[in-house]
Amino acid sequence: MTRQRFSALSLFLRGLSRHRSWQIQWRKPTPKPAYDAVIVGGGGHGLGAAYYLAAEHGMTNIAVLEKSWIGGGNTGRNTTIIRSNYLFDESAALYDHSVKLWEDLAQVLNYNVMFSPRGVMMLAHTVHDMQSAQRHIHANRCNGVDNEWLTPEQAKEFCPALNIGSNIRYPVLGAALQRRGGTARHDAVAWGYARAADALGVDIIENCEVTGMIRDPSGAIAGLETSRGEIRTRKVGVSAAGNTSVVMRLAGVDLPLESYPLQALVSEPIKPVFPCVVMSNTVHAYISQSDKGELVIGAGTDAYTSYTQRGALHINNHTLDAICELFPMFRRMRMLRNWGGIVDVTPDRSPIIAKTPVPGLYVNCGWGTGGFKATPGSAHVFAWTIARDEPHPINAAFNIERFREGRLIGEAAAAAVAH
Amino acid sequence: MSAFRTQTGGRIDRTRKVHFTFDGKTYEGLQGDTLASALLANGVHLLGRSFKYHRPRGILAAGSEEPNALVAVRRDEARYTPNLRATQVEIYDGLQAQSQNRWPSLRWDVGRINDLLSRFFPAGFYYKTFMWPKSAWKSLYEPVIRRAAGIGKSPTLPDPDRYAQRYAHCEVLIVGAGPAGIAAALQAAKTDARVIFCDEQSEMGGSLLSESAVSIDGLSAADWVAQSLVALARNPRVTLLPRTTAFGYFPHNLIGLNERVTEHLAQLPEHCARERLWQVRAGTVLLATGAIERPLVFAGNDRPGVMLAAAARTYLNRYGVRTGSRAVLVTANDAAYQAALDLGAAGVSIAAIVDVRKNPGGELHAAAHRAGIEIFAAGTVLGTRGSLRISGVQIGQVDGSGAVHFKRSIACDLLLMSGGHTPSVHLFSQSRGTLSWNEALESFLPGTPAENQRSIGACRGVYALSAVLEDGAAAIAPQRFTVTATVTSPSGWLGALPRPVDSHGAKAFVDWQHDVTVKDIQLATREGFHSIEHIKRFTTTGMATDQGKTSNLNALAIASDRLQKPIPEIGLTTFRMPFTPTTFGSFAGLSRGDLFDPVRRTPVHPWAAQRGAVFEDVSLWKRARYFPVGDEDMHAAVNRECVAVRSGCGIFDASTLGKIEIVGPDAATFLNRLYVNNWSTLAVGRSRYGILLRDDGFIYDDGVIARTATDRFHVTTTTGGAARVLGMMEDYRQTEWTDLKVWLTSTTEQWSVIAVQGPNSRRVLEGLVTGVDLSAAAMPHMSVARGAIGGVPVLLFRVSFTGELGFEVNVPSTHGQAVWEQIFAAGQAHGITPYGTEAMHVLRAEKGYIIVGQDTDGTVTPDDAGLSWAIGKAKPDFVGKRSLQRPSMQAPERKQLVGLINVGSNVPLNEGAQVVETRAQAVPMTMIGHVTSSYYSAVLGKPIALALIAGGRARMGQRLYIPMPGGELEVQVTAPVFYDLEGARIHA
Amino acid sequence: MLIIDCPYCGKRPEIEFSYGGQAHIARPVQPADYDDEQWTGFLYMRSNERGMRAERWRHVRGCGRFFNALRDTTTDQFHGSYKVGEPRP
Amino acid sequence: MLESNDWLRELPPATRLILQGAPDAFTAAARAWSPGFSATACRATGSGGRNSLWLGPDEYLLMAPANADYSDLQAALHDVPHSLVDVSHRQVGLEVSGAHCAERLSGGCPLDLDLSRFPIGMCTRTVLAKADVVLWRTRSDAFHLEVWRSFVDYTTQLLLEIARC
Repeated sequence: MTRQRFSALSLFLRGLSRHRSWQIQWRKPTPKPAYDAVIVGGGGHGLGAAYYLAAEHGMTNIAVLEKSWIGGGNTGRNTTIIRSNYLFDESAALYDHSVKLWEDLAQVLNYNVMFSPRGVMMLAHTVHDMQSAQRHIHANRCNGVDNEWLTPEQAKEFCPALNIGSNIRYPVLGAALQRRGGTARHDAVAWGYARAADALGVDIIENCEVTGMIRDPSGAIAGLETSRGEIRTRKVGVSAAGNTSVVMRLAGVDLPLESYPLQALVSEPIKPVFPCVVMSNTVHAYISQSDKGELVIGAGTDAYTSYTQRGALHINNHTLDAICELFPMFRRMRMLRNWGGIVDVTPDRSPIIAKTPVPGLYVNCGWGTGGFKATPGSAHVFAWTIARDEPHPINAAFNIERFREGRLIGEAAAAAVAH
Repeated sequence: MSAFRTQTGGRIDRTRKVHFTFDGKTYEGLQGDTLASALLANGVHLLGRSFKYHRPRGILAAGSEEPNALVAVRRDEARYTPNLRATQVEIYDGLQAQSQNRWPSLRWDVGRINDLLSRFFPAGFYYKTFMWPKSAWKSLYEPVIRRAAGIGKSPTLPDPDRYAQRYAHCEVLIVGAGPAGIAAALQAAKTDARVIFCDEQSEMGGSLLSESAVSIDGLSAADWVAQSLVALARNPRVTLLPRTTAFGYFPHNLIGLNERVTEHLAQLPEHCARERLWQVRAGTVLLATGAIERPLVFAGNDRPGVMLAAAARTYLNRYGVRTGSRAVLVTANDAAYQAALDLGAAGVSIAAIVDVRKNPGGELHAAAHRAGIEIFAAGTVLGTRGSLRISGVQIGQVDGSGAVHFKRSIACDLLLMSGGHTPSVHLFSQSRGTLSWNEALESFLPGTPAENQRSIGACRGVYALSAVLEDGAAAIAPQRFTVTATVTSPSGWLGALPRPVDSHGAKAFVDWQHDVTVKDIQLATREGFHSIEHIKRFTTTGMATDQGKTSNLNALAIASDRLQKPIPEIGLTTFRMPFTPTTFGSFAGLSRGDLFDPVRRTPVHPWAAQRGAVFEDVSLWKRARYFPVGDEDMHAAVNRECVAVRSGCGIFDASTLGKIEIVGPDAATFLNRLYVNNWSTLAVGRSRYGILLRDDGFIYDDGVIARTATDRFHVTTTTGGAARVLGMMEDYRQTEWTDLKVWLTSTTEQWSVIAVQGPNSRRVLEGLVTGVDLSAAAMPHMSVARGAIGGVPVLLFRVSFTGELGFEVNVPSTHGQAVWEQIFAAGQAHGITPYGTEAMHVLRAEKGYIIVGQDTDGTVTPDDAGLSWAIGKAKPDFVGKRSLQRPSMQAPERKQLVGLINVGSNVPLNEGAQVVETRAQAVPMTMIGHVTSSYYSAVLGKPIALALIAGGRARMGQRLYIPMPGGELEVQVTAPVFYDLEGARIHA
Repeated sequence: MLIIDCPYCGKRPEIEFSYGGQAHIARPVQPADYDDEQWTGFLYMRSNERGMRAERWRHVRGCGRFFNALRDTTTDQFHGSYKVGEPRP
Repeated sequence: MLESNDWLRELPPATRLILQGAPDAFTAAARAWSPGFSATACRATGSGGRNSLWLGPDEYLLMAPANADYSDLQAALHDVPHSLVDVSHRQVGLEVSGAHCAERLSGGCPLDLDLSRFPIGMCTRTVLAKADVVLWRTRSDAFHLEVWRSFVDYTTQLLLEIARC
C-alpha cells in the first residue's frame, strides 16, 4: 500500500482538515497460513529485523508475532540510553554500527525517533575507575569510536548539576564522555519500524502468542503454533527479550540466559536542567532528562530472576541515594512513576545474535540492560543472519558456541572491581 | 474576611490568620486551609497553565487527584519544590507559592500561542515532523521542544533538609482514614493486633470531613470522627499517621509510606526530618482508599471555575469557602445534587442543574425542585465561555432520537460537574491483585487479591455510608452502625457527553494537565493505536503528574466507543508506584555523605591522616595512597617512597587485605580443591602464594596463604575480594563438599597488618620482636612465626610484595596503631619511610607481581598472567581446572602478561593504552593488547609497564606501537620483571 | 523486599540474603569426565523457568547458611524452602 | 569518637571466640563453657559473665570478659573436629538502650524488634542500614550490638543521626 509521508507540510495540510485523513500506521491483519519468515517478538529488535528483511533482503512475505501490543516489553520500559563506547572490538563494532543507523533512522523510517546525541558521560570515582575509563577511551579511539576524558571541572561544565565537591562519599575524579551517545524516543522506535515494515508488506500481528514450534522430520523449523492458529514457515527469528528462554524451549533449545527485573523511574517534568546522560557504575545509577522534562533514572537489575516486571523498594532507595549524592539539588524532586522490565542476561553480559542448533531457527537475545541502544544495529544484522542463514561479520562473534569454547566477550568482566 | 469565606462552619481555625504569597502577592488565609482553599477564599481561581497549550487552569479537585493546580513552593533559597498540588499544600505564615509554566505572567502567557495553533499540534505530532533537515533536530527543534516542555523548575541548590526512614511491623495496616478505614481501625483496636493507620491528608476523616448533615450512631459526622480518633490515639498498639501517603505496595505485604513531617510548619524544628519513609510489613492490609469523583468530558470543561461537585462541597463544608457566586451543576448522579443544595444554602445562586440522565428523580432531585432550581433532564453541555474564568455555559438537550439540540446559555462563574465515582484501586492493582470490570457500577473493582489484603468501602464500589462503615468493620469483626440517611447513587457517565454530530473546534478535555482531548484519543484509534497502552503512549493521556486519576476511565470509554469494543477488551493501563509523586530524598533517607556508604578505616588510619597522607577509596576502605612531605606532588612522594624501600626500609599499612581462618582436619583438602596450588606439601610455619579461579577458569583472587598448624590456614585475599571470596568458599563448603570437616572465619579485622619492607627491615624488627629468630636461616622467605612486640602477640610473616627482604606483622587490631608507632620509632635509625598504595604498586610492578583487577580483568587465566608455575600439576581437580582444558584457553594467541619498555621516550605509558603491531594503522586498528600497569621507576630511572599482549611471550624483544592522540609511541617487549631479575634481594 | 523463609532462622527480609541462582546444579565429582558440551551445561545453561523455580539463597546476613527455596517467578511468591541436600519437595 | 549520651555507648573490650563444628564439638565444648549452647536458633545463653550467641546452626559467638583464659575450652575440644578462632579484636560491642531503643534501631534494621517478636535473649546477625551487625536483646530496653571494628564509626553516626531526626 502507498504510505502517507510524515512531514511538517503533511501535518499542516491535514491539520486544516482536522486530521481526519491520517492512515492507520500499521494494519491489523489476520495471520496468513504461511510466511517466508516469522519474527517472534514485536519489540524494537523484532520489528526492526522485519523491516530490514523486507527493505534489504527482499523478504516481504513475512510476519511479526507479538503476544501483546508492540513495543510493550523492554522497548517501552527502558531509559533510552544510546552509546557505543564498549571495550572489546566485537562490541564496539556492533554498538557503533547501531549508533550509525540511529543517526539517520528518523529519515530512513520517516518517523521521528528523536535520536538526540546529547553526550553520555560515565563518571570515575576511584583510581580503578580511571584506569578502566582510560582503557575504554584508548580502545574506542583505535576503533574509531569517540570517547574522551574529562576532568571533574570539565565534567561539571558539561553537566552543571553534577556535584564535583569533596563532600560526597565517592568524589568525582573525572569522566569519560561519548559525545555521539545520547537518547531516543523509545515508543517511536517500535512504531516507526512497524509502520515502515508494514508499508513494505510485513504483517504485524498483535495479541498472537506462540505456543509451539513445528519441526519437519529433519528437525528443521516448519512452522509455529500460535494462539491465532498454525503458521507454516521455514525461518523463525526469536527476539523475545526476557521471555526468550520460554519461547526457545518450545523448540527444545536451552540457552545460557537468566531473566532479571530491571527497574527505572521518572521524576515529575521540569524545565530543561540536565543536558546529557550521566552514568556511574561505582555508585550504580544513571540519569538523563527526557524531551518532556522528566528526569529518567535507572540502575542495575534486582538480585533474583523474575518475570513479574516489578522490583524491590530497596533497589529504588539505592538508586536514588546515588542520584541525590551526585546531584544534591534533585533531592527535593519527586518520583512520578517507577516500572520494571525483564532483562535476559548471558554469562558474559554480551548478547547472542545467531543461528541455533535447529535449522531455520535464529535467536537474538541476551541484551541484559543494554538492548535499546543496539536496536537498529542488532535488528540489521539479525535480518542478515536470517536471510542468508549465516551471520553478518559484525555479529559472527556473538554466537552460542562461544560459551562452550570459552571465547566470551566479557564486557562486564573487563570492568572488574579492582584489588 | 473575604467575600468567599462563609461566616461559620468548616474546620479551619477562624481565629488564626495565616499570610502567604502567590506570585508575589500577599493573601490571607486561615489555619487549616490548603493553598487551594485559601486562594479560592480570596476569589483566586486561576492557578496555572496547562502543559501543552498553556490554557488557563484553575482548581478541579480538592485532593491528591488534582491535575491542574500545580504550583512551586519556595520556603527559602534552597528549599524550593516544584509541581506541588495547591489542593495538598497546607499554608503556613510566610509560605511563598508561584505559578508555573507561564511567561511572562500567569495572566499573560506567550505560550498561549500553542492553543491557537493547536490544530497543527495533535496527539503525537512530533513523531511526524522535525525530521528535515536532519541536523536541525539537535540544533533547533529539540531545544525548542525541551524549553516548551516541563512544568515547574528544578531546585537549584543542594537540599539542606534531612530525610528519615523507618521499618515498621504490624498485624493490620489500614490505608485511608475515611469512614471505612475508621470503622475498621476501631474494630482492630479491640483486638491485640498492632495497627498502623495512615491517611494522606492533614486530618483524618476522609469524606466525613466534608459532610454537613450526616449523623453516625447519634453523633454528627465530625464528632464521630473526633471521638473515634481520640479512642484510637489512646490505644498504645495503634499508630496514627496523618499526612502519610501509602505510595507503594510491594511484594509480601510491604507497603511504602511517605510521612510529611515538617512541610506544614512555619518554623522548621532543628534537625527534624522533613519526611519519613516507612517500610511497613503488615500481616493484613486493609485498603480504604475511597473513590475519586470523575469529571465530565465536554467542550470547554477546563476553564478555571469548572470544578468537581464534591470538591466544591469540600471547600464549602470543610474550609468554609464558597467557590463562586452563581453556579451550574452538570451531573450524572443524585449525590452531586447535595453539592448544589449545600452551596445554595450557603448563599451561592444555583442557576441550573443539568442532569444527563433522561429521568432523574429521588429525594435530592425533589429537594432541588423544592429549592426552585431549574433542572434539565437528558441535558448536556455544548460549551463554556470565559477566558481566565468561566463566565457562562451553553446547555443542550438530547431528544428521543438521540439528536442534541442547543437549549440555553447561562451565565455563571462556577460550573460543577460529577460523572460518578471511580474507585481508587491503585494500591490494590500495585499489589498485583486482579481487577474485574463491574458493568453495573461501570468501574474496575478489586477482584482476586494477590496478597493478604482486603479492600473496604468506596474503593471496592460500596458507597452508602452505613454500608461503608459496616464493610470497614467487617474486615475485622462485624458491627452495625446507625446512620441518618445519605443519598448515594452509583450511576455515572463515562466518556464524552453527547454533542451535536457536526461539533468540532472547541476542545473537550480528558486529561487536563496534558491537554489530551477527545479528538486526540480518536486520532490515536484512527492511526491504529488500539491497545490502551498504545493510546496512552501516543496521546500521553494519563501520563501527567496526576497519573490519570481523573482521566483514565474516560479515556478508556472514549476509545471503547470509537473501537466498538467493551472497555475490558481495550485494557487498563498498569498502576505503578508511587500513588502520588514522592520525594527522591525520602527514598535516599540518611544515605548521604559519610553515611552514603560506610567509610572503613584501619587502626593505623589516624596516624596516616596526621602524617598528611592522601587517601584513596578502595571498595569501602580508605587507604593511604602516598605520604607527601612538604610540597611534594604524588610523583615526587612516590619516587622518594620507592627509593626508601629499595635502599633502606619502608612501612606500609596492609590491614585492608582480606583474611580468612580456615580450620579443620580437612582444611588442606579444602584448599586443594579450591586454589590452583598444591597445599598438601605446605609445611606448618610456611606460606605460599595462592591463586583462586572461578569454575570458568579465570583468575578471581590471589593472596598469600600460611599454614599455622596442621589443621589451620591463614588465608589472605585482595582488599576488595575479602567478602566475595569468603562467600565463594562457603558456597563450595556448604553445598558441594559437605563431606569435609572444615570451617571458615573472617579475621580481616582481627588483625592489623604492618608491612616492613626493604634491606633494613630485619634490622628494624630484630630489636622489637621477641620469641622469633629473624635470621635468614631461621626465618627464610615465605615462613611464618608467632612472637610478640612490646608484649603484644604478633603473627609474623616473612613475605614480600616489593621484591625486597620483608616482613608483614599481624597485630591484634586494638594494638595496631601502637605497634605501628613502635616499629616506626625503631625504624628511625634505619631510614624507615611510610609508603602508600601507589608506591606499593610501583614496587610490585618492578618485580612483575600482578594486581588482580588491574593486570587481570576477569578474562585472564593463570597461564595468561604467567602464573602456570603455581598450578599443582598433579592435582586431579581444582576450581576452574576443567575450563582451562577448553581449546581456546590454551590458544597461543591468547593475551599474555609481558613487560614493555619505552623506546626513545622517558614518559610513562598511559595505563589502558592499546598496543598495535605495525605503525600508522588505519581506524579501526588491529589491537593486540593493552597496557595494564605503567609507572616511572625511580630506582631504574625509566618508565616500566606491564601489558597483556596477544601471544606476548613469543614476542620478546619485538618492537610494538602505541597509537596515542598525539602520535605513536614505540615500545619493546620484555619479560615482566624489571628489577633484581635473579630475585636475590628477597632472600637476603 | 521479599520475605524469605530461612530453614534455620524463619521468615526474614530479603536484604539479609544473597541470591544463589538455580538450585540442584551439582558440580561433577570429576569435572575431567565431562566433555565440553556437558561442562558448558554445568557452567552456563540455566532453566530460567517462567513459573515454579527451585533456587538457592544464602542467609548471608543471618545464619550464613545456603538453602533452597521454591518460588513462582511469575508472582515472586515462595512455596517452601528446604535445606541443602534435601530433595525438592 | 562517640559523643556522650545516655542511650548509646561503646562496651568495654571482651574476649570473643567463634566456635564452629558438628554437634559433637558443642557437646564437648559445653563441658568447659558454662553457658552451654542454645539448641534454639537465634538465642543466647549466659552464665558467670560468659555468653554463647547462636549465629548459625554450627556457629556460635562466645563472649567473656577481656583477656579471658579459654585454655580449658581448647582442651575440652582437643579431640573433636572443630574451629575455634579468636576474634576479640575483630569487632566492638555497642549498647543501645532506653525507651526508644527499638524504634531507633528500626531506623535501619528491617527486623520486627517488638518485645513479643524479638524477646530478651534473642540474638541474630542482621542489617543496620548499610552495615552488618549482630543484634542481641539483653533487656526489654537494651540491645547489645556486635559490629566489625571498621563499621563502628558508621554505625554510631547512623544511630545518632536517626535519633536526631
